[in-house]
Amino acid sequence: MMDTILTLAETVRAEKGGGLLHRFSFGHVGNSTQAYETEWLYIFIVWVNIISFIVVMGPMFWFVFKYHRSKQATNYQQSASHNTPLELAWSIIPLLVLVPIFFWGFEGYLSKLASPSDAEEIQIKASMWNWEATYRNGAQPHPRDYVKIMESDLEVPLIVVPQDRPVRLIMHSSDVLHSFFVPDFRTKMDVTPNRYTSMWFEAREVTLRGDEGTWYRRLPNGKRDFVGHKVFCAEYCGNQHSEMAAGLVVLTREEYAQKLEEWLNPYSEGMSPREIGEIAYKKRACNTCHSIDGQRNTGPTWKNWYGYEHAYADGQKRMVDENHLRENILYSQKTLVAGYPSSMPVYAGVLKDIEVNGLIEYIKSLSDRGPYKDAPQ
Amino acid sequence: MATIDLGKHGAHGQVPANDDRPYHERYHAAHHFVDREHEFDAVKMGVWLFLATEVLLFSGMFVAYAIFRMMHPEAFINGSGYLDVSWGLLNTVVLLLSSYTVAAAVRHAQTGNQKWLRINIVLTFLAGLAFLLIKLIFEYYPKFVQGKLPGKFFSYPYAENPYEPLFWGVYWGATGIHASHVIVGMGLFAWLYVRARKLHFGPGHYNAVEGVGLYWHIVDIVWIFLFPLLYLIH
Amino acid sequence: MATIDIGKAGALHGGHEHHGSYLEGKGGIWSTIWDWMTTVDHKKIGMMYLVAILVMFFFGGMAAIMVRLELWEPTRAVAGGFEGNILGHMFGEGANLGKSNEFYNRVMTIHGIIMVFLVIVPSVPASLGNFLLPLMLGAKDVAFPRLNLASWYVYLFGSLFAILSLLSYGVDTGWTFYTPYSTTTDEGHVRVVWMVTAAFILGFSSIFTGLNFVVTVHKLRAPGMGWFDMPLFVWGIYGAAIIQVLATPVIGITLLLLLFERFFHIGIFDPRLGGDPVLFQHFFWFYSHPVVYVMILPGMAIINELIGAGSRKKIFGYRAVAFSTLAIAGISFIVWGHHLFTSQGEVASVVFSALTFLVAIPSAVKVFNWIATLYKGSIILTTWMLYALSFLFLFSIGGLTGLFLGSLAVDLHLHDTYFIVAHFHYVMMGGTIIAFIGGIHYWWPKMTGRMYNELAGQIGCALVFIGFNATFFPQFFMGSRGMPRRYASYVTEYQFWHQFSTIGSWILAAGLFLHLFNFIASLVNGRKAPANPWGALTLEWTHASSPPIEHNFEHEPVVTHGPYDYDTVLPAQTKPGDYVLPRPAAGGAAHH
Amino acid sequence: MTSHADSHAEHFDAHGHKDHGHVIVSVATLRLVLGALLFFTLLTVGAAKGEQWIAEVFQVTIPQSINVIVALSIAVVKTILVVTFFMQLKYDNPLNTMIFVFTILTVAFFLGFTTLDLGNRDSIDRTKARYIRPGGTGLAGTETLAITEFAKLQAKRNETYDPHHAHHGHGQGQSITDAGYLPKVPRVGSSAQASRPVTKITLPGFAVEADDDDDAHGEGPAH
Repeated sequence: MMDTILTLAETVRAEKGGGLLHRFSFGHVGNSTQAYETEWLYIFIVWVNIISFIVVMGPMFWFVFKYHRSKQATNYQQSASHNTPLELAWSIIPLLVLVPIFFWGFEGYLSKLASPSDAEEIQIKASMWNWEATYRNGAQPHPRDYVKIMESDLEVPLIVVPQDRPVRLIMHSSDVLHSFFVPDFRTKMDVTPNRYTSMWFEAREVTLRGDEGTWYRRLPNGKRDFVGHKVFCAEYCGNQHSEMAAGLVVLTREEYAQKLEEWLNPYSEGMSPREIGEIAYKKRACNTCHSIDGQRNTGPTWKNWYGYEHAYADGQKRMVDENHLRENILYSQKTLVAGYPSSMPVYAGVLKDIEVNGLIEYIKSLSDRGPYKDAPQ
Repeated sequence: MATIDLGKHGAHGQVPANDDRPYHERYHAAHHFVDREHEFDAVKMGVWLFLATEVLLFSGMFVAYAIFRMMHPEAFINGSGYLDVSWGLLNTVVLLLSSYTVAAAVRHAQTGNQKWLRINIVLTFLAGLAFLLIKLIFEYYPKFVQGKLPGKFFSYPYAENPYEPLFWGVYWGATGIHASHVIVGMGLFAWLYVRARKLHFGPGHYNAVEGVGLYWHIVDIVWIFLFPLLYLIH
Repeated sequence: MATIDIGKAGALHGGHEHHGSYLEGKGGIWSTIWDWMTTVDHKKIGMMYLVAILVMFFFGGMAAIMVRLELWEPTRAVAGGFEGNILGHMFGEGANLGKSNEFYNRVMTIHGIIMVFLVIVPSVPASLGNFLLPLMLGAKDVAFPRLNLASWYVYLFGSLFAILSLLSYGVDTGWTFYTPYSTTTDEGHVRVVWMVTAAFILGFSSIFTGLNFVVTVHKLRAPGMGWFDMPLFVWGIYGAAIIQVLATPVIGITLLLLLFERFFHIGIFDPRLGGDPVLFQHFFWFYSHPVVYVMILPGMAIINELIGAGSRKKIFGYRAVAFSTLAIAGISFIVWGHHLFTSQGEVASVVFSALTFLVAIPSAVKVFNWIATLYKGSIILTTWMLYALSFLFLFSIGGLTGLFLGSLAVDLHLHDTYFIVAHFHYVMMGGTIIAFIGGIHYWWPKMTGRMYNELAGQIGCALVFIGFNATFFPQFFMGSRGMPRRYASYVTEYQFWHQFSTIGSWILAAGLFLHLFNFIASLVNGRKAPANPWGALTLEWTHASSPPIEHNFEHEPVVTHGPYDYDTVLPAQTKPGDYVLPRPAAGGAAHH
Repeated sequence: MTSHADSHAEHFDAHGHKDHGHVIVSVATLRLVLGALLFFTLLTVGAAKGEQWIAEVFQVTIPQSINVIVALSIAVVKTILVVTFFMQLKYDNPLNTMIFVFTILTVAFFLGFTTLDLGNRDSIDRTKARYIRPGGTGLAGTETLAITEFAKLQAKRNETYDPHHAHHGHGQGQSITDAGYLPKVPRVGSSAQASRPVTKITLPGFAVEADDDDDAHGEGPAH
């Protein structure tokens, strides 16, 4: 019995993925060194399930067919009401199957949690609804490299990691619970506000670029598909939970080092406030709640916000000017717009001054009553 | 079986109206029980199950206490320092005495001593009241004034530990839920008194006295644990 | 009670089989209503619960349909248009919700809360359990009838709060109320407070029912009925009742602390004040895991009766099934940590993972015993028997896929994905609700005194079975491919499976509606039911009329045979080759 | 759970007339119990004061656990007294005792497992500690990968520790390459609460042969 189980496990494990069942379950082989810990065990349990299911359902259908009352001489039957050896057998044999499954699960769990101490460390700060990565040189993903991984046009951060080198994420949340989930690496970990949690992975293959050197390729149905690894938030965190995504691509070490240098200073010398604002709009994840095209979202749209009168939750109407915008950005709870949830965090102490000024300029540029109304947008 | 009359609303028990014996001698049993003894046993088991739910309700507070004392031991030592052991001790003694009077009340109900049954019920009620008054006047009120309040409302200016609000959260939560149980208990004793006046209790008919008594003992036991855990940390 | 005349319909208790039925009106309409409102009769309370639960099931199901509809498109096109407009008109909070996910999040939460707290937890115990427990034990009522009525009113009162919350735009916390989101969302609104209060109140209803049943089983068994002479239905309800009594108070204190957190910010679950949100998860799942078994044990309990009566055979290994009920009830208290594999420390995770595998054994033992009961049986395929077989099929899938989730390494990948969603729907819906519907069919003649249309029932069962699998099986693949749960919008690659699933949900709904119409038709125009149409041997069939009289039995029953002694009782009353009980065709003689 | 144990006692007792639960406890017993309860109350206060006195006079630090254990033991004794005599479990149907015992057991599970998790958050269990080392990949390193693959990975990792290789990049990226991928040393504060939240998972110098978790603090990088 035990031998059979172990042989089956060995066979599944040696297959190295790519089988029909594997492709059906996962789509493709996971791109990290411990992903296979999950995959082979998953496939093994699938086999255990299929066999057990046949063992249980086969007799059921057979009995229903064989002992249907239309085939019986009487409408009652006498047969054994219990059989101790049989009952012991079907209590103990499942246990024999479960013990190795537990043990392998435990093993794989350790290898997913215990990161090498020389891993490349990336700080991840989760907030509603943004993943903010900080690299060791202080660089953060730059909005110009943001990607669209959902069908909507929402741009989400692109996290880059080096190839063939363990990467450890040190994660914390600034508000509620989140969970950093990379399906392609077959692992996830909750991100909590009161302690650092960590997860690690080691990507095996460099992400190949898609069409025309972008991170996208066209699907047969004409839709855009992101070629890198998708990062999801797996712990429900509110309104835009399903938009709290990020892209993750694996670069060669040289490219990686280069990218980090590039990202070091998001606002370069000589940028206009409006340009800074446009970058900050994405970098500070304003775009998850505020649209610029007039659509309603978690927060009000920024289109034609400046220079107009809006109704507020306290029943008053206010004209939006620079001072008002600044107050609303930094201390969002002071005045709330009618009809929207009060979920905007306080940005005082978070945003730099040039960013606040830039955002105000950017909002002004989106209004047809602003100074930019004639400029091409 | 013959003694059981299946009335329309039989569950209320059968009490013939034109009979001048005391209530507890006229009352037999609800229709789905065989006799009074059977009902007595079932009710007592029900009360014990209810006590189980009470214990588990309080267990939540004790788990919270254990976890946060483990996480922030200094905050708990600091916080406990502000509690006056003597008032806690006095309250413990008051509750223990009331436990005794309840046990005595059950005894007097069993022996049919109506006068002392009533006296013990009243004494227990007064003990509960004393507990609440001591708590309110000498513990809750000063702390309220000084701002030793839970969580966000904590405004005590001389706090030494950033997690002290959490201690007060546990303190107010645990003692507050306990105090609410004391209030409910006092209500029950008032109800018992009214029924005792109507001679509802007697030998073999003291379910209610015993049930309320058991509840009161559990409230007492909770305090037996709360007292050292909150007051005697150092 | 020398002979048990179970065969002849209507022969039981001479001519007054319907005389004094508990369903009989009391004079005028108003006095009848008053009588029902103040009744302490367990049968009437059970029926009122049944109606309320089915109404709630309808609302919860509607929410589910909307959830599936919303997921037809990867973006939120549907909600932004049609449903979003309805919502906008109802609440005026922005007529066009546009890109916002508010609608989806709220409907998803409503679906969860209604289905868990208002439907599945009370479903079997409070309705069928209430109706049947005293009948099966040979008692006149449950131990505390007034407490039973109180439980029903508490349930109504709790539902009222839930409805109030829904009417004020609902909550978006998810049914798990995880902090700190639940303590901060919708600040300044009372919706969350109302919803939490509703769940808190419903806990009392659950405790009252459980407490009542435990005492009833202990104290009110008929003379001659030992512990191992009880029908296994009673064992299942008893196991669930123990869990209800011991676990529900903990959700009480949890929700109370959550309310304190919202009102006073006492900080126990608030990380800003040194509290710990993971502690909330421990508190929550200490109740909510055992309560999973409050949901499934009564489902399993029903299956015992259906399989026994459907195959006319003793339940194989009665004692093993009974003890496995207790084992499940016991182990259910020490496995809650498997809901926290991604949030708790590794020490606890490993311990909980090991314990989780332990709970698989008694569940497996039950399934094996049921299959063995079919062996050499005399099987009829009535609607309820088809439901019992569906249960075995679906619950096996649900149980086996639990192995993935108990295994730590695999769970890190599957946690909070659609795999989980599929798994627990296979257990909760495929287990409890399927058993519940099967049970309603089985006891329908006893409860209402009417037969239902057998053919319609069987078609309904087939639709439900197909629809259910079509809805939830694709979700396993979505989950293993990484589709997280509670997503209002998703990446394009999952669209095919989502649409598959949505279509399945329509088939499922069609099946359920067919059942509803079938039941209504039965009430209006059904054939009168004999006392024992299925030829079963438990006391409610052999000793009570259909529907039972107000005090259940004319004479207190004396138990002379076991609940599944078909092989000894039936031969004593029949010559070889002679059918005392209707054959399948006649058994399904509900339609002409 | 309370089911089968009492099944023998009341197998046919469902409607029986066994006379339990009507024992009348004597006044003397009740007074004796009250006296004992008051005595234990004073004892627990005395013990707490005594501990403080000892600590001050002899200048010793008494661990928190002593305080908790003494206080709780006395509380448990008092509870047993109340439950046995005041609540009459001694004279009552054993079923009720069983309910109480199972309740306490449930509370114990609740408290025990929750503490097991939240009390062990900052410690690393030994099984895991063995794999936390430079170049460690947990169990995956030795078992799932083929030997050659493992060796290849191992070689690559060693590379990163070679200062010569660190400059092989494209010349720029000074700040990264200078760091040479050396593990950054996280500061772990001394006071448990000041440094919260802390994670000790990749403490450098968490040597393979480190036996005790707590010894691993504050040592320099392993290389």
